[in-house]
Amino acid sequence: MTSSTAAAVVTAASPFPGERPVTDAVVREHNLNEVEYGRILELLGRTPTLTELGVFSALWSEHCSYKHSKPVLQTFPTAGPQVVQGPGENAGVLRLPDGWAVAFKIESHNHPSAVEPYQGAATGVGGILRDVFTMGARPVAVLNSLRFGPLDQPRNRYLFAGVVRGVGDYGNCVGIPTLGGEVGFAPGYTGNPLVNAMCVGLLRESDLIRAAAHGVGNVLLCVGARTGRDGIHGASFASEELSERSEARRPQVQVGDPFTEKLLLEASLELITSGLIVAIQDMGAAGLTSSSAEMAARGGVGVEIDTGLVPTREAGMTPYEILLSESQERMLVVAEPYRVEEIQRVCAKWELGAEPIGHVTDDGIFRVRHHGLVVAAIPGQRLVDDCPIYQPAAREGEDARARRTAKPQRPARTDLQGALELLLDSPNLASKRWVYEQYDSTVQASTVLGPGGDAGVLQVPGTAFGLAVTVDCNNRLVALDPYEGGKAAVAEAARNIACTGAVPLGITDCLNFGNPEKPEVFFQFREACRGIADACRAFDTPVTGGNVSFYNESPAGAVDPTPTIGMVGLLARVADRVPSHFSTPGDEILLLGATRGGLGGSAYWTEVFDFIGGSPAPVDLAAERSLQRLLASAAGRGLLRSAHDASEGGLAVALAEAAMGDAYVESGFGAVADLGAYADGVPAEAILYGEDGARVVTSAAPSNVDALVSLAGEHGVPVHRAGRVGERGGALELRLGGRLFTWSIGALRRIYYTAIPRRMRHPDVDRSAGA
Amino acid sequence: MLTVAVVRFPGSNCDVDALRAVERVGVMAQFVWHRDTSLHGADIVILPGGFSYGDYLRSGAIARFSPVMQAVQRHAADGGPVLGICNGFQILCEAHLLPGALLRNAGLAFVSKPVDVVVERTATAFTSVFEPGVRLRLPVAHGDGRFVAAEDTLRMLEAEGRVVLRYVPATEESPLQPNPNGSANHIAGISNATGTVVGLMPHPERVADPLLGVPDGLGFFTSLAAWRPPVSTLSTPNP
Amino acid sequence: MSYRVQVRVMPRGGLLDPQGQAVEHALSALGFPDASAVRVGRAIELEVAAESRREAEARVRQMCDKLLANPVTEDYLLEVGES
Amino acid sequence: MSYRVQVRVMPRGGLLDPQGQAVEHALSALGFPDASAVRVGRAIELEVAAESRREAEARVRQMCDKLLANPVTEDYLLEVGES
Ligand SMILES: Nc1ncnc2c1ncn2[C@@H]1O[C@H](COP(=O)(O)OP(=O)(O)O)[C@@H](O)[C@H]1O
Ligand SMILES: [Mg+2]
Repeated sequence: MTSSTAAAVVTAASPFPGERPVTDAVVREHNLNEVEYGRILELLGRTPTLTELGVFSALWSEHCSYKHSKPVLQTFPTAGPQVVQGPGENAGVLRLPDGWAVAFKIESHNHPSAVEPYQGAATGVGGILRDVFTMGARPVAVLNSLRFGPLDQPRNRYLFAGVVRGVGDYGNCVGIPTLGGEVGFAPGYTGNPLVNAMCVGLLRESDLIRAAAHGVGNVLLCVGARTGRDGIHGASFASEELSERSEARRPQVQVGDPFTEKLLLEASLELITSGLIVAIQDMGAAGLTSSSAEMAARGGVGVEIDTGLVPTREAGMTPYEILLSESQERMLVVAEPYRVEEIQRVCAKWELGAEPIGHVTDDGIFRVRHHGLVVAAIPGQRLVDDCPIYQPAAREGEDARARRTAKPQRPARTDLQGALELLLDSPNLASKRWVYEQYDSTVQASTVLGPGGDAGVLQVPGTAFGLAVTVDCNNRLVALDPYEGGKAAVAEAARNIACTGAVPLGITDCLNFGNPEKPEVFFQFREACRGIADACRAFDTPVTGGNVSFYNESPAGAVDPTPTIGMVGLLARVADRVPSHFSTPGDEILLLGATRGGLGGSAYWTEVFDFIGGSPAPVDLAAERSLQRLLASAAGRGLLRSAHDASEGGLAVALAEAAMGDAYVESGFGAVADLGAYADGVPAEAILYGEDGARVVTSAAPSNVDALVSLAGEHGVPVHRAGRVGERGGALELRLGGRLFTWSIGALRRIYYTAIPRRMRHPDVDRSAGA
Repeated sequence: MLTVAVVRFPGSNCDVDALRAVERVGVMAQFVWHRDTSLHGADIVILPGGFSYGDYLRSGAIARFSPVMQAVQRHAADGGPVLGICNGFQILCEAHLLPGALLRNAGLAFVSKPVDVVVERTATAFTSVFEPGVRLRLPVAHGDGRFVAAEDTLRMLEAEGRVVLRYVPATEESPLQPNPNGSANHIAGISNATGTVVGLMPHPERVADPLLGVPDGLGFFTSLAAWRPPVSTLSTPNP
Repeated sequence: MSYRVQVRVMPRGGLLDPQGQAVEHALSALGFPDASAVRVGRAIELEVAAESRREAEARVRQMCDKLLANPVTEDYLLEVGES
Repeated sequence: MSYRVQVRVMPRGGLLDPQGQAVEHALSALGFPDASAVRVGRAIELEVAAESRREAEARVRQMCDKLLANPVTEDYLLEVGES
C-alpha cells in the first residue's frame, strides 16, 4: 500500500520478522476506516508496520478513543468544590471530611460476559478494582448493574447464573464487600447481556497519585501477572498467521485470578503510600499499549519499551501479541531508576514480579523495540489525541415515538388486588436476595447498610462519617423517552442515597447503547446524556468519569438504552443512617412528595397489561432536590425510623417492601394506610401503581411526626399522613376511594423472596440451547 | 499484658477486621507474616478469614504449610489459644489442629448472610463470657463451610461437648435457612478437647462494633481479653 | 449394558490456570521442585446405560458438549470402562 | 526422564457429593436420564522428572498424601504416562 501524501517520514520502524505486510485487507481487519488510515499515513509519513497498525487499531478503537461520544460527554458538568479529580484519570475522586477522599468508577464488561459469563464478569470486577487502587485508594465497596433476557429461556438463566457467580467469586476472594446493585430482565438483552461493575475506594487525599509518566530516564516496570495470548482482539482479528499456528480455537478468553489481584492490590498501595513510584496504571483494555501510551501522553513525554523484556506465559510471543494482550492482573509502573530494587523487594514480599521493560524519553515518541529491533515508532501525543472524532446523525426512531403515544389495551379484568402479587413475582421487582447472598457484603467490617434496601452504606473506618453508594437506571423509561429517562436515572440514584440520610456528592456513569452509527441509537445517546447533565447540574453532583459501551446489539436489534448511574453520597454521621424497612409497630407512615398518577412506562403496564409504552412522568428536578434536602435534614435530627423510595411498581410496591422487612427478620409488619384523600382526581390504579418520581415512603415515631411535618413544610415537600405500622406478621391494608385492599404480609414475602430462586432451580442447565 | 497475633497469609482479607475487633476490647494486637517463623511472643493467635493462596486446590490446604504454621502448631501444643475464623477454621482442619474438614456448601453457591447460632460450649478461650445456650446472630460468608467428619469423630465431638456453635433451626415463618451449608449436626464451630483451639465459620469480628448493628460478635473478643495463661500467671497476676 | 465413564475436563492450553500455578508453587515449596506444568481441572465419573461401548462414549460426549465442559474454556477427555 | 502423570482426586464414597448430585439432576433435565452415580472430583495433571516410571509414581503418591488429596475426605488414583 502506498501513501498518497508526500509528507516526510517522521519516524522509522521495521517489520518484525515473519510479520504480514500491511495491505488494505489487513487495515480493514483492524477496524480502521479510510479516513483513519489516511490520518495514520499522514502522521507517520510512511506505511505503518503491522505492530504499529495494531497499536493504532487499539488506541483508535471506540473503547479507547471515545470517537463517537467525546463531544457529547464534554457537555457533562464536571466541576464542583468537592471534585479532586474529574474525568480523564482511571477513576474520579471526590473530597470527604478530615483529609479523606473517595475514588470511584464504573465499567462495562458486556461482550466478554456474553461469550463466557463467569470469566467475563469476574475480569470485569478485576478491571474496575484496579482502576480504583491505581489511584492510591483502597477498594471498600463494589456494586454491579446487570441486564439479561427473560428467565424463562435457559440460555438467559445460564448467563445470569454464570455472571453472578463470576462477580461474586472475584470480589469475595479479593475481600471487597458488595454493597448494592441492580438486575433487570427484558427481551432486548437476550443476545447481549449487560454487566457493569462499579468500585468505590477510600484514600487520604494526600496519597492521590495520577497516571502520568514524568522524568526522562525513569524506568517503566511491568508488575504482576505474566503476559499471555489472552484477548488479543478476538473480534477484529482473523489473522491467518495466528490460526495457522494454533491448533483448534485460540484462547481469547481472559481468565481472572483474584488471588493475584489481591496481592497486586496490597503491593500497589504499598508502593504508592511509601512514595517509591512516580506513576502507576493498570493494563486494562488494549493492555500494555494503552497504559504506556496514555501515561506518556498525560506526562507530555515519550516512552521506549522493549517487548523482549516483558515476562510472558508462553514462548515465542510477538511484539504485536505482547502489546495487545489483555492478560489480567498487571500494572505498569514508572519509577526513578535507583528505586527499582526497593520496588522489587516490595513486590517480592507479595509474591509478585516487577520487571523493568523500558524508560521515559524526551523525544515524545512511543517507541517499541524487541531485543534491539525498533518495531514501532509513533509520535505519542498524536497517537493518543489524533483519532478522528465523529458527530453522528441523530434522529428519533419511529417506533419509539409511536410507543410513547400508544395507549394500553386494558385486560378483560383489572385486578388491582392481584396486580401487587404479580408485580412482586416479576424478577424485575422481586427481591434480588438470590443474587446478593452470593456476594460477601460484610467483609471489611464496615457495612452499615448492606444490599436489600435503598443505597448501601459503609463507615469510613476510624471516623464518624460514612458513604452511601448506589447504581440505578430504569431502562424502560430511557427507551421511551431518553431525555426524561436520563434525568430519571440520576434522580433515582440520588433518591436512594437520600433515603439513607446521606447527601449526594457525584456520579460515575456507564453508558450502554447500541450502534452509534444508527441515527436512532445516537439520538438515544445524546438525549439521555442531556438528561443526565441537566439532573447532575440540578443536584450539584458532577460527573467524575465513566465508560461508554456502544455496539450492544442482539440479533433482534439494539438493547434498551441503559445509562447506568453510579452515585456516592456522604452521610455525616453513620449513627443517623435510615434503613428502608418498617421496624416498630405503632409508628406513623408518612408519604413524602406528590402523586399525579403517571403510568407511562410503568411496571404495572408492563407486567400486568403486557404493554411497554406511554409517556414516562416528567422528572421534576426541583422537587427531587427539595426531597433530598428534607431527607438529609430529617435523618440528621433523628426524625425518621425508615425511608424507602417509590420507583418501579409505585406506592403499592414501596409500601409492601417497607412492610415485608428484610429477608432475615422472622416476619414483616402489618401496615394500614389510607390513600383516599391523598391525590385528588387520580384513579385508584394510578395512585397504587403510578411511577411519579420524588416520592418516599417513611415511618416515624409518633413523637416525631409533628417535627417531620413542619420540616417538610419548610422544604416545600408535600406530606400525607397515611397510616400506621401494625403488628408483626399482620396484613397490608390500603384504603382508597371507599375500597379496601388487603394482603397477608407472609404471603407477599413468600412471593417476593422466592420469585427468582423458583426460576433458578437448575441454573446451569442448557448452556447452549436458545443461544 | 496480653498480646494477640493475627496471622496474614497471602490472600487473607479479614486480617484487619480481626485486628480491629481485638483492639476494640483493649487488647494489643499485631500482624504476623506467614513467612515468619515465630509468633513474636504473642499469647493468643488468630487465623483470620479470607482466601489464603486463593483457596486454590482446597481451602486452607496450601496455607497450612506456611512457615508460620509450625509456630502455631507449637503454640497450640503448649496450650496457647488459637482462634480460626472461616478460612482460619479451614486451615486449622487442614493442619489437623481440629478434626474434620470443611467442604463445598451443600447448595454449591457462596453464601453471605446473617445466621442464628447457639453458643453451646462456653469453656473455651473465646466463649467464656457467654451464657450456655445463648442465641447470636452472626454473618457467614463462605463457599466451603460444610463441616464433615467421620461418624466416630462426630460422636466424640458431641460426647465431649466440643461443639462451640450450632446453627439454629428455622421457624415456619422465617425464610432464614437454619444451616447455610449442610454441615453435619448443624455444626458452625468446634474446639479441641481443652477449649484452647477454636474454629468458627461465622464471622464475629464483623459484628463487634455497636455502630454497625447489634454487636453479637463482641463476646468472642471480651472472652479472649479475659483469658489468662493457666499456670504462669499465678506469680504475676494481672490487675 | 452399563458403562462406567471417566471424564477429565481440563482448562484449555494457553489459558491461564491460576489453580495449577498455585499448586505448582506449593509443591515446589514442599520439596517437590521436580513437578512442573501442573494443571488442575475437574474429574467426573458416571454410569451410563448404553447398548455398546461406542454408544456410551457418544452419549457422554453429548453430555460434555452440553453440560459437563465449557466449550469456550475447557477441553475434555473420556475413558469408557465396563461397570 | 520426564513423566506425565494424571491424578484423579475423588470424594470418598459415602460422603455427600452435592456437585455430583447437581450434575446428575441437570443431566436428567437435559434429556440424559441414562446417566447415574455421578461423582465430581478434581483432575490434576503434571510433569515429574524421575529415573523410572515407578519412581515417578512414588513421587506423585507423596505429593498426593501431603497436599493434593485430603486424607479425611478424598481418595486418589494415578496414571503415569511418558511425556
Ligand atoms: N446485582 C446486585 N448486586 C447486589 N445487590 C443487588 C443487586 N441487584 C439488586 N440488589 C439490591 O437489592 C435491593 C433492591 O434493588 P432494586 O430493586 O434495584 O432497588 P431500587 O429500586 O431501590 O434501586 C437493593 O438494595 C440493591 O442494592
Ligand atoms: Mg430504591
